Amino acid sequence: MSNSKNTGRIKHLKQQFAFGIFRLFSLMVVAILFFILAFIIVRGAKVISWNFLTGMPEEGMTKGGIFPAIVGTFLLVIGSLLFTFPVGVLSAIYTNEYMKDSWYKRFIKLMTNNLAGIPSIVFGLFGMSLFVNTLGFGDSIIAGSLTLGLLTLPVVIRTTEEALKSIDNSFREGSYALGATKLQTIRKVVLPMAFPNIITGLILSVGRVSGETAPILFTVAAYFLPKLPHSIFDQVMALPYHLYVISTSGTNVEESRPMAYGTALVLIAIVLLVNILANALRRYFSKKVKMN
Amino acid sequence: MRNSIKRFVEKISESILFLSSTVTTLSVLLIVIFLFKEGLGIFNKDPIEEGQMVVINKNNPIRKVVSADIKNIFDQNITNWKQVGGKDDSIILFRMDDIGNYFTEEQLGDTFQFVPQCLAKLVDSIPGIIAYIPSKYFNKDFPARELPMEKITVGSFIKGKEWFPTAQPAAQLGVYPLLIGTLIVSLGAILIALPLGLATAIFMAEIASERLRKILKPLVELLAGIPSVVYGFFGLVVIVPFIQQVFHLPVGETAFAGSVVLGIMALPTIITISEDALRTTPRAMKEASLALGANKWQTIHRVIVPYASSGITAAAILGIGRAIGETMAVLMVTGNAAVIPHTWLEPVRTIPATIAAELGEAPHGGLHFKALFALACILFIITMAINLFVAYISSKNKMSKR
Amino acid sequence: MIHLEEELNVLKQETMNMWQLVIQQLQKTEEALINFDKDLASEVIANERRVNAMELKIDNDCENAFALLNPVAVDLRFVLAILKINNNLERTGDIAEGIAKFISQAKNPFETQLLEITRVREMYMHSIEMLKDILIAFDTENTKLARTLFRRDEMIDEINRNANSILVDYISKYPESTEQALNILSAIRKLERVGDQAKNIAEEIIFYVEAKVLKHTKKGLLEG
Amino acid sequence: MSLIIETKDVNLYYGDFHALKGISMEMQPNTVTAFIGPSGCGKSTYLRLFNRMNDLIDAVKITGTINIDGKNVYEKGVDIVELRRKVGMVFQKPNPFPKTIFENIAYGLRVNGVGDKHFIEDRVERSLKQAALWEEVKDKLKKSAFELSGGQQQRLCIARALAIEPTILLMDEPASALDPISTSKIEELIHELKKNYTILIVTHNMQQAARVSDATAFFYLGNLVEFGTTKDIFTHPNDIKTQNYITGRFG
Repeated sequence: MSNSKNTGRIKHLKQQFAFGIFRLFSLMVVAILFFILAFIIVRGAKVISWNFLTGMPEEGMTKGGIFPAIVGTFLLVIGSLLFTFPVGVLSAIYTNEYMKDSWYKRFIKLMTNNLAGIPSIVFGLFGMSLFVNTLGFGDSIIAGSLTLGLLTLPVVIRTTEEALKSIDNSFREGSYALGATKLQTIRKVVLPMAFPNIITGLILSVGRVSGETAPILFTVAAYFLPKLPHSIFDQVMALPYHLYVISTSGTNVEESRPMAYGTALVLIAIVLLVNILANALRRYFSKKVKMN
Repeated sequence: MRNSIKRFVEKISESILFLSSTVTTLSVLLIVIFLFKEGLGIFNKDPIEEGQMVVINKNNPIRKVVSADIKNIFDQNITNWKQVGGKDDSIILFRMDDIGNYFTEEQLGDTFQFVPQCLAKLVDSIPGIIAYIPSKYFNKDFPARELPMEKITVGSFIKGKEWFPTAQPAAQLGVYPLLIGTLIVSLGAILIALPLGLATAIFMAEIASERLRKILKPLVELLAGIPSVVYGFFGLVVIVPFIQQVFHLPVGETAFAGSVVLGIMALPTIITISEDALRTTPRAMKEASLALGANKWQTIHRVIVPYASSGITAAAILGIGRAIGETMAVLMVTGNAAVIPHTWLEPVRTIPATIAAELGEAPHGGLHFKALFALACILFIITMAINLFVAYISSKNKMSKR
Repeated sequence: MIHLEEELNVLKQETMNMWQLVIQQLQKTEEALINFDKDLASEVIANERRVNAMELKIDNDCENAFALLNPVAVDLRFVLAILKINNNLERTGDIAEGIAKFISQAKNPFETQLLEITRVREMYMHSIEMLKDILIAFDTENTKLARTLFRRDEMIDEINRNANSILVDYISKYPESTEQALNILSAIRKLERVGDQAKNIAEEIIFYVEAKVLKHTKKGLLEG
Repeated sequence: MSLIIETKDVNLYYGDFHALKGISMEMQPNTVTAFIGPSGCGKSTYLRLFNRMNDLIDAVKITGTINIDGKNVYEKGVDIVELRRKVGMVFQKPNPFPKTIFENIAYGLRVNGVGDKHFIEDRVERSLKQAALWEEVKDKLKKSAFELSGGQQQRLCIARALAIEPTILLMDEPASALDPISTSKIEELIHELKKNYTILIVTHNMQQAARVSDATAFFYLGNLVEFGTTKDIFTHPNDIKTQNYITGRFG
């Protein structure tokens, strides 16, 4: 009797111990996140000003603003999404709605997964040889956008596929049974239902595109270019590359530190914003569904 | 009529959709073609810049010298032909810059029109000479012998202990230190991230209340969303100085710093995938364990974790994959020394960081440029293998759980 | 009206039709007995085939109701009751046929005095009234009315009990009318059984409406 | 208006699996025919032949003929979209679209090219009345269909199917996801609809088959074991397998 009581206590102690460790580690993860955020926000907040956001870099990037980089990143995001979003969504529709389960479908899926797994620097190399050199775009917004677009293509495809898959087949059958064609079914039933999740995926890929550095290193990013681009064949500055440059190889690394903090803060702000927006959207739509 | 229009529209849209679906496959294909076309260009070539060559005296019996020895010869680490299997004769180095030491300007001519003759004379007269000259001077009558150099092979590329692509005259293209650097940083990252990530995943999936989980989940997503360059920057301004101080190092930019930063970056991947895997454990299985008198912890480590083990493995492997491919953060914190590290606290250089750092300076189409593409090929193969492996694990897993 | 109700209504209507027919049969035997109308008696015998056909039809419909309608609770008791009532009615029909048979075989008209003293007509009246009342009770699900049946049955029993000694007297007075007397006695016996059938039907009605089983109990018969 | 339906020697294969084995039967206009049998016996598969819903599944091979009013629906050149307009279908789980009640019913009309607003309004009202739902929803046609109860949703789906005026109505276990009250409402509806439509219904509930159908077909392992009037099947089946199944002595 006392023996079993003892085992019970040991059992309980073991659990307490294990759970304690799990709690501690989880807390650490959260602490790391908060530390990074707090560190950059606190240091960066001192730098952020209207002038910083809208001004040109000055004095070897130790003073002034990061306006061209913000504009550049914005253009790259728009450019890449213009390519990725239609191609990705259409591709996901085709594989999910049209293709029967075959080796070819599995092959395409495998290719999409592989594309997702390729390191971003490889995309950079590829973008440089295809868009910059072979197609002759030079270092330009279009080359950078297409490279970034390729990088996010699997993300968009996957989230769209997930969104489409989450729609119960009975809705499609219901539509077909009423004499709707495939296209009508997709347009009027499937896509409207998948829309919230597709948009959420799109927003998250905005976050990804705006933070990527490696793919734009050799395709678009300019080291120092205190003017705004005139065409899609111009080079631009971009926030992540700018941060890299001024924190490692600027004319004066120490003096441009505050600028780096500011840039990092802007980058983080974009990510935060994107996440909040995506979560809010998700919650809004799921609530709407529940209400229904 | 209406129906035939309907059908026509239907067909057209299907073709458009089909074309879109081929874009990923096409991209992968193009990536492979472009990478490997350039990357494979370095193999079976002399490790020497095009238009240049290394010549020796006609009578020098030496047959073949590996490129590492060439570098050592020109660095004057090897000074006697004996050391590379030749006669006992000291080595006389000659670079084009040295030509002034042997000939006067008059001898060379106003427009250097006499250079070829001078060179011929020089090479012919010094038996122990080794000369690095533009190959345009080397013709039928040139009284010297080209030093046959070992061509770059896949083996020498992988096993080569030195990465010095700009070395003159023979580029040192050994990936080994980079490979080791990549692996050591990634392995370290996963050693840091796996326990933390797995613990967090278990905590989120099994221990935390639903409310707490709803707070943690977006936080983890946020961690995943932070750009790598920000992590790199954070590593540079916080972790690197910290490591330098704690371990009393001359520089803080070390493999360890890279591991820490990459570990943090790999956390969201590991947490999300393992948590998903843990959550797939059927409720009935958990309840069965609890009903038999197991407590929560016993249920977790005897039922849930084993059930999710393949998912957790996939998480770990994908985490490694991410770490191996990560560029910017590593580039910023590891110090980028292309030497084989002996401890964690030394600077290293990884493959992606090498590409990022050197591509800007490598002349287009040159040996160095191509070598960087070859690095990208290696990276591509590694990540492809990891992806296929993970796909294999999860497909096997799906089968067995059906 | 739901489908099940429709089907059960049909069943009820069929049963009531049969019921009417059985009452008519009985009435016709009375008339034939009094007026010594052999044609009418043969008509009753011929009509018995119709009664039997109706019984089979109702039986079959009940089977279908069980198989296809899945009746439960009151509906189930209803179909069960119909099944038994159907049986009781068929027996009543048989009784009418039996009476008609000996009328058609009789050689002479029945003596008025004999009919008078044995109170056969009174018995007819009671049993037919019982069948009619119980039909109303069935149609309107009136269990109160159904319960009044039991008192009437006692009156029939009383006539039946007295009939023996009356007929013994009669036979000793008029030995030549022995056959007639015995025929009357068997008619009385048969009519007494009509009372029993009616009583059984009343029990079934109470069972289906109130879900109370009255069979084999003396208690509660007169309740309500 | 209704048509005779007949199938002759229909075989269906899912890859190597022989799911329907030489099914031949005939269904009369304005009747309800029920398909019963244990799970996986092929009854749903058979039902889905009539509006070619099986076409949506990969690796299906079909032989034999399925005639609706003398025309084989599996012939080349048959307009599947047109066929599906003529052969309505109601599914196991109520599957209204995430649209308003009105739009759910208008959907079938719109995809079939009807644009006339008044026509659509009339048809919506008529279908809802036919499906015995009008009284319950007439004040909330602009509300989401998801606000309805399960039983109401299923009747909405029936109304949706009726709106495009099919002649045949396929019902695949239409009440299996519903509570008993809703189930009996659906069953009553079937009795009503029989007057205007030919109905084929798959059900795993034998009592339901008994209650609603005029003819019953018993399927087992892809075979049509017995087909006859519901009365006969449920009172004196000819095949011992049928008897064992309907009496619950199966296996």
